[in-house]
Amino acid sequence: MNAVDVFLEVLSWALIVSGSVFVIIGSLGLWRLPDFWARLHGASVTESAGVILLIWGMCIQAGFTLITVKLIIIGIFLFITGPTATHAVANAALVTGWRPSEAEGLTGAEPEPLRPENEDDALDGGEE
Amino acid sequence: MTLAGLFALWLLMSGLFKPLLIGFGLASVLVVGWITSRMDAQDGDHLDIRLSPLRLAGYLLWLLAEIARANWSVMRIILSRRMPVRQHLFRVPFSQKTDLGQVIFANSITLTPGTITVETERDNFLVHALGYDENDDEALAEMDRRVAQVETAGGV
Amino acid sequence: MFLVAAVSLLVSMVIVLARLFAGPTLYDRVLAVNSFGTLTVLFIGVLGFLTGRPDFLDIALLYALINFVGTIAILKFFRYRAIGDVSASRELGQ
Amino acid sequence: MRHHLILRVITKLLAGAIMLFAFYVQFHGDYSPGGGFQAGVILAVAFVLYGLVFGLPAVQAVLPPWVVHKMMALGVLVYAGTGVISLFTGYAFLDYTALNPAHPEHGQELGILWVEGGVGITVTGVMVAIYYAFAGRPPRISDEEW
Repeated sequence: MNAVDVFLEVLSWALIVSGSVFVIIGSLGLWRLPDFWARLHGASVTESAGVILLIWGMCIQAGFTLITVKLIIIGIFLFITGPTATHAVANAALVTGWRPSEAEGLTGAEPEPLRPENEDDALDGGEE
Repeated sequence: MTLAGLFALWLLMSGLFKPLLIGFGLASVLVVGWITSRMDAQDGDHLDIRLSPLRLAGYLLWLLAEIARANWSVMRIILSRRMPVRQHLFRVPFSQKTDLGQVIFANSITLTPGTITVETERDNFLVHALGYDENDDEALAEMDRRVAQVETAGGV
Repeated sequence: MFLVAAVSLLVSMVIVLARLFAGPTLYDRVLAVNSFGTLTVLFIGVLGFLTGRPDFLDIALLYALINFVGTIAILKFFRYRAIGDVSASRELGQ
Repeated sequence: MRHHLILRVITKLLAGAIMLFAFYVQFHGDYSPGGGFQAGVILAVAFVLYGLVFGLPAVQAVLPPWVVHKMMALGVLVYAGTGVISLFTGYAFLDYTALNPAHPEHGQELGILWVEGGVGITVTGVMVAIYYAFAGRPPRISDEEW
């Protein structure tokens, strides 16, 4: 075992352990935070830091193999779909007319009403 | 272009270079290209990818640093006993020209914990922040500028 | 090392499941399901390393995919009580 | 396309890759977990995602229902046909050796390929058909109908 190997081993340890910590913090956030709009951000911690750190750690463990390629593909896929899914959930909540509770002294922006051109948008249905 | 990208993806996933499988790969890529072109023709919004790969890589590195910083602050909020949340819904203007650029910006906002793109409008995103402070507008404007730089001007 | 990751993923999954049962709103639950899916994908990856058979990764990718599409389908279903459109043709029903 | 900008762009971006992944699973059945069934589901998922975001009429224009019907039948035909070929050449049903009596292994490989192909086509057809059937239901059903 030469110095590079030791370094990589330590690095992947650090990545995986810190990734695990962030995964737990994210789900703790999902549990502890006061309301839905705040919880979104808890889930977001798992989806960003947790995924990135764990995938990188596993990549280093796997070395230059097909496994790394697949891990990177999974990573990229989660990197793209994670925020998209979070956005979709938040957007669905907003569209039903639910507004986040604002902190003291702040007024929230009111979304523009959906314009007619949006109404044949499939996800919004034309039936309304 | 897209087809070459798909074929590269196939080779990467497969990792086997037997003639039969490569032949299947080529056939699959052609079928996929045909179906996606049918989809494009159907909904009429073709996705044009006008990004500079080098600048995109640079941006992603910057984004990683940004994600790390944001995670740190959200972690502090979650782990502190009183959870000092300061929720706010506010507008963030964007300056990207292409749809893809705008989506990269919006997803970058969502990816950095603490801010989430809730709605996309004609010229703005509605962004929800967990621990809002007045510097956030500045930070998002900075991100907006960086994403806009990733786009290449005009042409294909 | 992977044991640490696996255990913390399992712990997180339990916490997320608690949120899934507690609700209180539909969107909390959808968020929890989505989060649970992400955790499962990571868990499958880690499990592959633990058992020395990392060819589970294709399954992890498949799970990530189904999770994403499923989340969108649930959201659409609960908004309209249907996943299609009114104008939908019903040729298949005949 | 402003309101669902993100979903639409991401769907466009991913649909091709998802379908390619489906074909990858289809043809690498011998080397990694997977095969016709999973591949069919993944391919169907690509169409379901497209249908969810762009609407049922759009996806039905890309993959018309009559094609889906034919796919369901064609898959079974390919599957059973592979078996029947071996019956006609004097072997047992689905005995792949019949496909290439000189090289049994080669024949088996070919046979599995055909059978998996048949399974993949049928599963895609059935999954998409189920989606079309559900999506074609009128929305907002009343509580009594549950």
